[in-house]
Amino acid sequence: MTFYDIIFYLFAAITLISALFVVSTRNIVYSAFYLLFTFFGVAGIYVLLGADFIAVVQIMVYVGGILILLLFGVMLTNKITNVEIRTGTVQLLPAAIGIGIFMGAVVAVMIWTEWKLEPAQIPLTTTKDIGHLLITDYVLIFELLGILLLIALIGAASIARRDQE
Amino acid sequence: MKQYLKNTWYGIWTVLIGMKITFKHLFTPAVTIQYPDVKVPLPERVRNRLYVNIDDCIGCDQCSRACPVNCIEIETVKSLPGENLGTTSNGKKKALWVTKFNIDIAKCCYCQLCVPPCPTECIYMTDVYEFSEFERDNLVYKFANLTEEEAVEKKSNYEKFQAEKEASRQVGAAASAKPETPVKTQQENKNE
Amino acid sequence: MYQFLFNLSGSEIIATIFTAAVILVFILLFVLFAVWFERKVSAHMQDRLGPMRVGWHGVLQTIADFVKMLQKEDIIATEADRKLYTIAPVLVFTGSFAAYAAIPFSSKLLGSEVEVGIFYLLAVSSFVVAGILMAGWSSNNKYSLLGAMRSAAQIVSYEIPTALVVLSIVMLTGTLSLEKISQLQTAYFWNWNIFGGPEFSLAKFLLIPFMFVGFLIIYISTLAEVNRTPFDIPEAESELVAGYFTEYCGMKWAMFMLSEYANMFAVSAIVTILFFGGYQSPFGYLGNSIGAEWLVPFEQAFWFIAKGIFFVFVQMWLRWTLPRLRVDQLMTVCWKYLIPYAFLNLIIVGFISLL
Amino acid sequence: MALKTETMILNMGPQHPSTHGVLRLELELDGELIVNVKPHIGYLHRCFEKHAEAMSYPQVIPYTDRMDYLASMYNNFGYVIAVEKLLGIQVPERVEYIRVIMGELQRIASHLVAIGTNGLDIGAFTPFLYLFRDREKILSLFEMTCGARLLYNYMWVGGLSHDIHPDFVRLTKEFINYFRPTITELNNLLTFNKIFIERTANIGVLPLDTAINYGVTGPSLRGSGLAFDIRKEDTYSIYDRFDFEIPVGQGLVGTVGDSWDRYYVRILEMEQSLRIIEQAIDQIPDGDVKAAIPKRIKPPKGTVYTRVENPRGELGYFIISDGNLNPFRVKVRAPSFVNLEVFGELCKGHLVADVIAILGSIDIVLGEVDR
Repeated sequence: MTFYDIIFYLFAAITLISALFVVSTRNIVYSAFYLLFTFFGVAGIYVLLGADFIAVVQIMVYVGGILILLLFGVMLTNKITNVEIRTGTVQLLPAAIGIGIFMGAVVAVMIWTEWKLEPAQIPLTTTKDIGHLLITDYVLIFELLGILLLIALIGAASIARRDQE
Repeated sequence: MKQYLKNTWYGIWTVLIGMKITFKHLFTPAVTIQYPDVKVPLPERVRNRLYVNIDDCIGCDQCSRACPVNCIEIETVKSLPGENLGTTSNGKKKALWVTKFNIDIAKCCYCQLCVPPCPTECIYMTDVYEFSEFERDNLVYKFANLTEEEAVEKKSNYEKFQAEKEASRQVGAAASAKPETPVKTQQENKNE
Repeated sequence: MYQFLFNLSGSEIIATIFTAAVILVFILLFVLFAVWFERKVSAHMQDRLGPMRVGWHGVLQTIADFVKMLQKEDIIATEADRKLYTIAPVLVFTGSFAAYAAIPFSSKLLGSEVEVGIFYLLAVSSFVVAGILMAGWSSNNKYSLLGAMRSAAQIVSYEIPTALVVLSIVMLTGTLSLEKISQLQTAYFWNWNIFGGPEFSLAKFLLIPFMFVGFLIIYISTLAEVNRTPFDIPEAESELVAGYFTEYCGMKWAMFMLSEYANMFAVSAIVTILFFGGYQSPFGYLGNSIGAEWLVPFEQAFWFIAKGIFFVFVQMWLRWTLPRLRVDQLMTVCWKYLIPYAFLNLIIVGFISLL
Repeated sequence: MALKTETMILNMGPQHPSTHGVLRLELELDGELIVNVKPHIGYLHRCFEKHAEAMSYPQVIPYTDRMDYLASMYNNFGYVIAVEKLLGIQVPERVEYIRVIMGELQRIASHLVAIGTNGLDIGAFTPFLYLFRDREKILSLFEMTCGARLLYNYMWVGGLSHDIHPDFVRLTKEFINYFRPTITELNNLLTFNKIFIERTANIGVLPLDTAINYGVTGPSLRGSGLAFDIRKEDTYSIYDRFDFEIPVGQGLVGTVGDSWDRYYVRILEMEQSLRIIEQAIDQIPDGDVKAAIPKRIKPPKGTVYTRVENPRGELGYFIISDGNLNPFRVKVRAPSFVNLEVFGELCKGHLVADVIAILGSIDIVLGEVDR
């Protein structure tokens, strides 16, 4: 077991445990904060896989953007003084069945897939390749996504705008 | 658009002007001082702790009456006819034993209203301003120079004298009752 | 440095821990210095003397304050959320500490050579935001919550102009690595990016004004990211008392201060690396000219820290000069002024660098 | 799209750093927008008016000091004028001149605090300390004259407690020469700073009719554009002998009557005060400052109302005398109290951060509001 293995298991543990808490904690604000650690753990695993760019993007977008937004929403709707929004458990049976099927599928895929085992070769840098691919092979999708995001932005702004009196 | 550029420019420019001023001040000597080590010279008229030169006090109670916060407490006993209390520095003859002259400096508002009425200029404000105490009682300054026993003695002397006079008056049964005396005792009672 | 320690000790774990420890010690020493420096700068700008008692001109004042802080009772308000309240200062400090991992203090003294360095720096600052939100919410205080909300909104928005300016530098240098960006601006000060970079051509001279604009934009927006005046709205003491750390005291409060000052240096370091040659000396190296090669990294570290402290000084200077903006004006400055200018700047720099 | 929202009540003060003392504001917020403001006062109530009934006339003067503790001289001024009117005595020329000089110096000192704290509320710490440095110089002049730096008890009924110090005239002239450039520096550092203008221009606009309806006086009223100054309108003492102007708000950078105008009127007033002092300082006649002080102040039965232009507005004293040593009733029209009434009106629709900018520009002193 090398140093990297230890770190890998550490990150994996952080991810799994905090993910578990995200769903099991009843306080929504706590869930949101556990999500932070989940994202962090995932980012750590990306780094270990040599995908440093993706790792940083993970932190920047998910932690810096989406999670903050989530927290904003949760905190502002939650009254500050003592009234806490809690999540409850509803529809236990259907949920259990659904999750059972899903888990089964995932495990089946894990077992029956023929995983290619290659000596790990961590690429030195990924940024340049990602950049090239984005503006050569995937340029159309990239642009479309950009436009989509722009539309979403404008839509959000127009909804959030104060009514003119 | 023009307004937009003007705003930008104005924003940067005024910030730079402000920075120039503060930078200039970085090298001007400080105006503050290291207080307990260095002290500001106080002007001569400064109004701080009250002081009473009790040797000059004639116990006239004027300062106490002028005080808006009643921080001066004076008690006097009339002297007996034979006693010589001495004179004040400006030549007034003393007629009262000052048995109690307390100033509660914690109450004092430093308005200096007590100073001008004093006929002998024996109460005045000094330039002492560091007189904090741990006990509030220590802020009550006792200026009377008679010891407690002496004060009690003077009081009993006077009462004895008064009683004797009363007795002699009753014995004599003369009509020469002085109306002044009861008034005085009344005032003394009030002061207590 | 990691490599050096690794060779020395032969153990990855020891090398890692030592590298981290050196950075931590640097942060602590810097904060001790910066707090004192801030107090002195503010005092002299206001015609005062500042701390004078502990040590020569009060140099040990911060240590005295630190000792005092250690002795303070650790008060947690009853209505506060204990868990988050305790984690928040740690998280905030983690965010600012993590940033130091990628900052190259000299060609040898750097925590980790992250290929996406500058990008990484921008990303870890979001931990600070999460920590601030945590602190604000868990304090269960309306002022703290308002402060935390403002702070989060502010940091998230000001990341955009920062990123745009960073992008223009990335376009110029073709790399995201802080180490490489520093390396490129070698030798003398006219090779710095603020003077158009090392390549001597027409583009270099065309770039100078735009680089200067870029520098202004990134300096202003990093100022906002570390909550300094005129952008200290989240902790504005005259309106929100102290914002998200109103309820904190003792060492937990000290953690916030530690993180604030550490952040100040971190953003100054970013500006230095991007525009002012990073660790490069402006006048060549003494070590090279006298033939003592080992001296060069130390010289570089000296220059880097000196430049960093200079920009920290400018931050303080601004703080003691300017009033603070209102929260909506803060957003106006960001969205209506900095972002358009940064965008325009980005496009122009892009075209010029294609020349 | 209408979302169901609730307003939030935020309690600001009485221990808030920028409510200028112990004012408590109850803010009703919609997000950060202010729906309603309720000022709660009375945390510093010391029963001045009732207390005055138990005091002899000269003993009230130290209590007037403590109302508007930033402009004690002017409080004395108003009170002694009222009592003198009641007594029907004429004070010597020299006293009048010294009173005017002291009053105007006090106006500068008070405006320095007002301007400084207004800047401080907005976050400018350095100008505040510069202004305090200059205020200390004025206080030193006062200290040299009467021995106190804050609560002077300097003006007495019929005269003054002390004559001016022999060095006073010279030092005052020196101060005037020193102070003029400082105003310019202040203007560069704070008044015309873009951020400061952004924070105060068009904020808390007080229309003239509202101001008049609420009875606002002083720089706050003049900021709204009306040149109403009791020194000119209802001259007292010897103000009619001096040549000075009444600055009014012109809306240089925003709307007439905004916070910036109220702030700027104060700066211009300081310059006018300097002009008055310059004119008066050379004309001080010789004489005795204690000549007219009566031994026992026992005014005849009657009532009197006098008003003076305090740095904060119209300071009025209404005194009823029943012929005794103590006044029967002393009623004070405190400008800060009246000006504070309009505060709620000004804040509506602004942000939380504006509340303190507006409060700073109205410049209240809680000692006077609560009395």
